[in-house]
Amino acid sequence: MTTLRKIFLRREAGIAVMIVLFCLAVGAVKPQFLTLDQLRIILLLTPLVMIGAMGQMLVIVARHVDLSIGSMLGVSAMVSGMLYRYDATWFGVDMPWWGGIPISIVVGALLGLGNGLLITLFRLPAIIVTLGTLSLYRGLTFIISNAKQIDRQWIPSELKGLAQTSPIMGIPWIIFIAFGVALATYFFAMHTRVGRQIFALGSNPVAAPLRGIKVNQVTLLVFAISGALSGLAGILYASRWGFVNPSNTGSGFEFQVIAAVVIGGASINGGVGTVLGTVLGVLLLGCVSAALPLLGIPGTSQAAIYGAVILIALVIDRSVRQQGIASLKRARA
Amino acid sequence: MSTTKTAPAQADSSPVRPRWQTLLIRPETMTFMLLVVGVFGGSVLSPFFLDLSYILRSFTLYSELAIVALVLTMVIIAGEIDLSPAANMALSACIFAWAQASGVPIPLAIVIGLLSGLAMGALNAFLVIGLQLPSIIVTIGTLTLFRGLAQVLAGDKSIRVPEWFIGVDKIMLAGIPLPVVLFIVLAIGLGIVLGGTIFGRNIYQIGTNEVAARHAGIRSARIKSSLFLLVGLVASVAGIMTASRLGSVRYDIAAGGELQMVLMAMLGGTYIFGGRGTILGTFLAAWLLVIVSTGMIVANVLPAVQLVVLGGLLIVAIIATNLIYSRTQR
Amino acid sequence: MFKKALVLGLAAGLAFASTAMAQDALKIVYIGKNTGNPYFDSITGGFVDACESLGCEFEFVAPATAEATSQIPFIEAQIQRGVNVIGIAPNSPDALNQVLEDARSKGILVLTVNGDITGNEQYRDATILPVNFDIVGRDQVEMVGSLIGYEGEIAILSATTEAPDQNKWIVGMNETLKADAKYAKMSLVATVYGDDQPEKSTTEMEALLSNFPNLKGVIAPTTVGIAAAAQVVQSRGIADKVAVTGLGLPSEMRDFVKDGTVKAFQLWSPYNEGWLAVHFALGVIDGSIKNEVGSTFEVPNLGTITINANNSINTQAELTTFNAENIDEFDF
Amino acid sequence: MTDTAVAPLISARGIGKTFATVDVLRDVDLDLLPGEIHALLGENGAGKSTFAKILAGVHRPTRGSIALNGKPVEVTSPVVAQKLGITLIHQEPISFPDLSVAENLVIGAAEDGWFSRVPWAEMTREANRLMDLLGVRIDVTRPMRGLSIADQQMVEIARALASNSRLIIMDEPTAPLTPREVETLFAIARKLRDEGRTIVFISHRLEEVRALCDRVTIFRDGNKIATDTIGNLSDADIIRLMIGRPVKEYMHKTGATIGEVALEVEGLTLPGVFSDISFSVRKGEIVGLGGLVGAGRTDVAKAIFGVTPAASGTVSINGKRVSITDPSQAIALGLAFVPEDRAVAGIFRTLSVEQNISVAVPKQLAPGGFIRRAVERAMGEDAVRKLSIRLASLRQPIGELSGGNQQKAILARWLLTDPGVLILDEPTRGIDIGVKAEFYSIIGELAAQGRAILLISSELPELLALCDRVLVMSEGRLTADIPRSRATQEAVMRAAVPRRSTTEGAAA
Repeated sequence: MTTLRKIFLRREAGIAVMIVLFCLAVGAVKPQFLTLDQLRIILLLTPLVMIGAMGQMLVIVARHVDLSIGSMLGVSAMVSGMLYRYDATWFGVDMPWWGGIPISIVVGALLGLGNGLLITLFRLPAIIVTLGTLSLYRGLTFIISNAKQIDRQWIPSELKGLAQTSPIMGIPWIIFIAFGVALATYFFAMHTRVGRQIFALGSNPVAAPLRGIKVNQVTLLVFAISGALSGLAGILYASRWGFVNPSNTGSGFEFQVIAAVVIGGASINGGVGTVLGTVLGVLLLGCVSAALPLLGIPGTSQAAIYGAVILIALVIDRSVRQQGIASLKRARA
Repeated sequence: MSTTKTAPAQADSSPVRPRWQTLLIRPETMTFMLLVVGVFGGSVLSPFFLDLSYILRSFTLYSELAIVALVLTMVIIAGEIDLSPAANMALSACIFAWAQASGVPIPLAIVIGLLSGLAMGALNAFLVIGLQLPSIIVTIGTLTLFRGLAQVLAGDKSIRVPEWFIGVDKIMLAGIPLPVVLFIVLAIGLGIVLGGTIFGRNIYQIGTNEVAARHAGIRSARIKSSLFLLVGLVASVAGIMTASRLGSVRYDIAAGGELQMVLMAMLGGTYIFGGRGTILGTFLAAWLLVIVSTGMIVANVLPAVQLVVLGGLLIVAIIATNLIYSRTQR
Repeated sequence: MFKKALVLGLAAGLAFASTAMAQDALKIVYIGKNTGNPYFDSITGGFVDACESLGCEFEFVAPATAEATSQIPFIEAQIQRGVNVIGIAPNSPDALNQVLEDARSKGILVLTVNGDITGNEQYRDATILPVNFDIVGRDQVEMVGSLIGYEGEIAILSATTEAPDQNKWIVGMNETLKADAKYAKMSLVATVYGDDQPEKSTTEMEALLSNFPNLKGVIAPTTVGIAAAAQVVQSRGIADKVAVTGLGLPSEMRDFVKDGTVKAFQLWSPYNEGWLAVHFALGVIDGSIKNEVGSTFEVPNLGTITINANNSINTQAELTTFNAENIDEFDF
Repeated sequence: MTDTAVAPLISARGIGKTFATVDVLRDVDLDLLPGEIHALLGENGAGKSTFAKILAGVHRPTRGSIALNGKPVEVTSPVVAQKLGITLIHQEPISFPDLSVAENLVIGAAEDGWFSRVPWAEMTREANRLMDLLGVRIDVTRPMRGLSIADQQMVEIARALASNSRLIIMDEPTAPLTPREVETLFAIARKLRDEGRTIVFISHRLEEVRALCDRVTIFRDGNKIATDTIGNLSDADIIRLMIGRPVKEYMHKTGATIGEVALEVEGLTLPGVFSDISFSVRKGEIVGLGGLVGAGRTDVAKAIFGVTPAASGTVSINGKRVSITDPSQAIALGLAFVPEDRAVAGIFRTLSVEQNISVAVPKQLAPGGFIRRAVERAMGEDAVRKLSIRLASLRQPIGELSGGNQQKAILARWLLTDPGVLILDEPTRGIDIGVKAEFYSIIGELAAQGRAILLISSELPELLALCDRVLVMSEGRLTADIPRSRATQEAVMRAAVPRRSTTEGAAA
């Protein structure tokens, strides 16, 4: 009866096994890969991608895709960076160090809302709209910054501290934030009405309006969330790397994130995706990224690996679906 | 059960639009008008802009992308999309350059480059048609893969090509650079194929209604596969032309070219959901894009503004195209 | 703004029509690697000030991204605009050859500024580099040696594997380490490449620390690399164990120097590159400077400058060292 | 149950529906009482489903009004219907395959806010309770995907219960159910009735209707013919009322000589869809293929034509065994197929009429590889003249034509291929009466020209008037092969209705 369920369970278990095997294999060559210190390094590689992946997972579950996340990350980081740079005041008070966090989230949400509006108002395919805004928002980053980088000295040290100081066990705040976002996404996706409606919408877009799901509003929300999380990733980029550059900040982010999400088992046909799978997908990519330099493999192979991984995940996704259809046919026959 | 699935149809007496009106309300007309505005705007922005030889020279910089965009137009009309050809250009150029650098004679290296482009097209075709995966996400994957493989192959270095092989863009035919001539010739050729042959006609029919096309005996899988193969092949030609123009090859040539190619097709009025579009439209749109880009560059407009204009144009183009089609045809 | 552009354009057009009148209408353009690169702000400053004092028109343009070919349409456009001098920080040592040749055939003076097209020098008139790149490797080894007491394992965190300048310096470092007995107790254990990306540079730095637990010093001869390395050291709190140095921007390194993560690092004055480039270009055009190896000329604030082999010109003899005492004097 | 003193739950007055130019429902008045099970009966296309869909908000009525408990209501969408307490259970249920069964019961139904918690435990408990009530064992935490149609339907019924609907419309719910499941369903239906709910039950199975329902309403040709208590009507009465219209004297083909076997099918099987189908069609012969919707007729046609090839079995054309895996091969062998769903599988909506006509004959159209516009125009003009297609211009998008003229264009497309075997799947669906008659004479002429014709139709009079033989399919199997002389509506109906529920007394 529950073969499909088992397959999906296997999917997550499968990634976990892959992670373990990968780590053991690398550890056999380089024993230092299996240390707690290395775990810290891997974790520190993942927070931005993990936050972005949570938004992208919801978008993919809703049967869309958002290519503009890297540029939204750039704009929202830059807006906060400019406010830090020019000592903005909030209602007469100097902007506090944490001020960039809500600002970036709001900026990201607005940009995401822009995507959502174009998609729902004009019934355009998300991929083309976000390909356009990928370029458009990147241009905005240059314009608001006048093509100037926000240097380290302008980023408040408390903010940078999020990536360095730790509340517990030497694990920096930023990692807790990322896992917090994952946890929140889990609760949102699994335990709120609208969260479930996103899955319903992606699972059967034709049936969704018949069941009273407000398709446009849900779609807008999904893209706004994707934007808001990109915004959060943006301010954390400033925290992690200590600068915001109009050209580099966030560029190529979308490919890492999409790779992580599809490895994590989210189906491009909508309706399927789990937070746990996505987290594991992010961690697997993190392990690969951390292992490459340790093994002395040139970093130039990273993009090829991501590309291959996306395609393999697509093919696996399809064969899982084929099995599902086959079992459905058997049930009918 | 009953007639519920039958879509409402118009009364028989629905008036036919006058010919001039159908001609005027076409996306290509919009593109052409934008082109005129672009030329005018460019010459106002900078006195150095309005110079035919400069525009032709600038066009050579975009000609490789424009050539691929012509074939991409056919793919989009057939209801699919391919985002990977820019990465394909880079990989096949790298394979070509790497082959000749490791001692393979140039003609053979060219063949190797073309075959690799064909193989990349075949991979896309296999995934999209063989495995029935959505082309949009497949080609995001292959785009990353091809670009990544190019990076593995070439690393961060440039691979030089021999001196005599350099300069395809310097060869002039009647004062027009060879890449531009190729673009024009290919546009005419593909325009005839698309507009005048059964193959072209079938592409529209598949893009309009693939189920009906299959029922009418059109081998849609075969036609779509051949289009992906053609894109792959033409992308490798474009990649090798780029190598000749630059004199060297790097993994990042034509980076971001997929946006420009899609933009050319969309600006030319190709309908993103398939079934509509013309080679003429893409032809005009390629010129429009060159005019707009070089107009801005020669006027020293911030590159940022150029990014905004390109992204904005893409969105405006699809909105306008959708509106035009929904207005004039059902 | 539209109007202004129009007027400017017209003015430029008129000026173009009367090039014979020359000097006060000379147009200089500097093409950076990409926009948003803080390094070029400083170079541009030198260009702007020099043009103001000497009376020429200056503009800075750059593509949005630093791919090998992204500068080509910009060079084409400048040829079309009829500028007199193109200064460029090339994104590729060879992809620009064809278009630079076009520019020179139109009588435009082509200078590479802050980076050269190594191996293709015939496609530019001269190169303006901050220092003699032959000494960079030597100075950097001395710098890290002084920080670690001339004893222990060191590593290099560079930009990309093919970055020509960095590779030249790395060759210099290796030669210095081998040749000079002073450094006999220092061993270079690894050279890794962070591709000038913060993420990659960070993972490479972390891998260095994992692979070589006894590492004493790291040289990062690239601004992105040194900042990433410093950040890793800072967050691990191991500044007393691993010394990070290299080439960095004061604006990016200020915090690390002040909190002791980085004791000292080096660079040069990018500003002077722009300043020198304008003086040299105008001199060559009006004939007061002969663009020949061995000839010399005077530049205000910089003194006597010599044209070295390969038509290479340097703004300063030695690298500038930045440390806690002097870092606040520099604002770039 | 028919106590007139009871105020009706639903009062429909003057309900009419027009699709395009075709009236599919005319001026229907009907009261549904609380606490009754009300059967809607009629042939395919009689209007009963359309009426049900209007009640459920799937369609908006063109004319007429609906009152709920005496108050006029606008049922503008299925969501509104649900809120009003009306649930339609489709035969093939609409669901969210990736969500759990329990979620499918309630998704979209809750009124509270977007961000309110989903009460999983409570939801599961409630879902289990409903499943227990229905007597089905479905793990409510498993995803919908992979459930059998029968189970999915049970979930749908549970959903109606979950939303506490007062009117539950079941559109042929029993077709995919086993006898035990049917019994369970009936028990549930009776229970719901006794709770005071109203059940509308659409079915072809008279014995089921008799076993379950209190009143019946019979539809024919878009009109309500009669409403009465079931006890007042014999089976024979009901069948007479359903088909009561005198068979029109359609023009039958003249002078066709029936020749050799043109199409022969042996043991054609596609697991889960149809099995062991064998029949033949001779030159000049019109063979009807009747049966209920979903019996597998269209699937057999698609298998013969190579759209979805069968898993086993053979097809022979003119005595030669052939293997057809793609429609292009079928066309080359002289087959033609006018598909059932014109919009999906027939027309290229936005392309010109000309192009739609010439699409199947590329070699005639472009002998040298290039399309000859003049040839194409001639083809179009010829078709317009021969089939009297009404249009403004051959260059106009075919989507602008009426359904009948679109269908003529499709027929014209196939006539250009000069097919030896013509498969017509519901060729007159959604077409005006007048145009229908034209089609009938065309079909007769085609047979007279010596073509073999396989005519799939749900309209009994059409089959009876046109065909030399009528094959009948039921649940994926061929159940009858009735020669013209013995073909009656009753005979066809009896073979079409699934065997286990045919009643001996059904014949009139």
